[in-house]
Amino acid sequence: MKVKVLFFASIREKVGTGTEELELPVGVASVDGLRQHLRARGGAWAEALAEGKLLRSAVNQDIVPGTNPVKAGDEIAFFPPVTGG
Amino acid sequence: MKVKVLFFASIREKVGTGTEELELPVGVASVDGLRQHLRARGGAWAEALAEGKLLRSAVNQDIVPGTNPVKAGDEIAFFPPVTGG
Amino acid sequence: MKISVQQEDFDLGAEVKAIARGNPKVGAVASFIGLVRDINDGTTVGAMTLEHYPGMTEKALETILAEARTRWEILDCTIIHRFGELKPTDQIVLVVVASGHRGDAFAACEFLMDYLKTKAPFWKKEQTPEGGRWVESRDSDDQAAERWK
Amino acid sequence: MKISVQQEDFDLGAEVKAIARGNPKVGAVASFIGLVRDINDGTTVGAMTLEHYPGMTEKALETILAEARTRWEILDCTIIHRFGELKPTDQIVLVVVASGHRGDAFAACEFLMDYLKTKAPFWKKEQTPEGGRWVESRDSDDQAAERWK
Repeated sequence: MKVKVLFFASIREKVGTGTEELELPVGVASVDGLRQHLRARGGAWAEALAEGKLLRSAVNQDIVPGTNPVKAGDEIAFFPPVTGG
Repeated sequence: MKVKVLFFASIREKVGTGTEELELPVGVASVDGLRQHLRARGGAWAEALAEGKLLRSAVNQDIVPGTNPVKAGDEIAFFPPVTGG
Repeated sequence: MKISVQQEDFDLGAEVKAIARGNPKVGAVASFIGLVRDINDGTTVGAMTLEHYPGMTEKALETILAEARTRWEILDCTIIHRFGELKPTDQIVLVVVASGHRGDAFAACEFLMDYLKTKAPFWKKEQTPEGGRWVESRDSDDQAAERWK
Repeated sequence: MKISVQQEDFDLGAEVKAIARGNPKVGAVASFIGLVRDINDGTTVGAMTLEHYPGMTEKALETILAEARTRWEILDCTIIHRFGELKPTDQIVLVVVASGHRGDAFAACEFLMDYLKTKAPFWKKEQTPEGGRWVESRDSDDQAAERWK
């Protein structure tokens, strides 16, 4: 089963894509786990999602902490702190 | 020398006039003194300007306390607390 | 800066365009309209008359605005207050404040409105089914103005 | 209640008329417009692009509005936030709140704006003489939102 991963703003520009369908890797059960998995791709991914970098995440369009569980079918988004209005 | 006395809102309605030119009576030196002088006319005047009644006063278009001095040429106004907007 | 005490109605959209449009320093425009309600303190109100003290009203508004400008960044401001006969849903008062930032715009706009309700020489007489009655000064308005001290 | 995330411009006057006109319970309409300034944090800004998270943005605005309605009397409300390319003096965001009393209208309008600036998923990229730069989150905005907690 798959998850949908979205990237916005500076993260989107760095990783070069705004959306990606992904087979949820075995052992990945949280937002932080997914972030670590993506970071392991290296290069721009490692940089954009670097540990310690201030990122926000949302699961199914609700802002959640990195410890939030993820499961098949979820829409998971990574983005910088918002700067609206 | 004269003063101009103005009345607004419920005070104006009670005394039946909005403006009056008045020879400043001898011994009247403050807003409260003028109020007392007008009250001495009796009837609606005594009622509208009754002691203890919550009134505001202005001298030359500045809100002032009853102890404020008045002198010839002044524009003195009596009115209830404002209820604008 | 524009202050007007007038009998005629006003147009919020036009007033805001007039003060904000084209100045690239303006990042925030807060505005407020007060309207006549059909009920006040539980009584049905048919129409009302606003009396004011010509001359003193304008002077009071200028003083209030000058005070606001010492407290907040105000790039432009429009204050319009109507007098005369008004009926429910009619507009009574307009305050528009343009500033660089929203905090200043909101605070100045609310400050000006609080003072307009408590200090500017306007008196409201409401027509109710029982006849005309002069509106009494409200404690809640005085408290709203007090907090700026 | 109207929430719109759109590319097109909006008209304050028309929006206010649409929510306040004709309801005699409305005594107060507070509104706010945010506009693009030509300078931000000391840098000249030529144009900017607002990116948002379609779907989540509308959901966030509905949640914020529902929260505001538990706190204040809101008879009607309009929230419009634009996205896409904007240049200095363009309008970005509009919040209009109609209430019986001015205290509620002001508080709800400012509350909604604070949340729009700090919680709604919008990101601003400014074009400066040195090229594009993503605007960093501001401490002052976070503090403005904190005070409602």
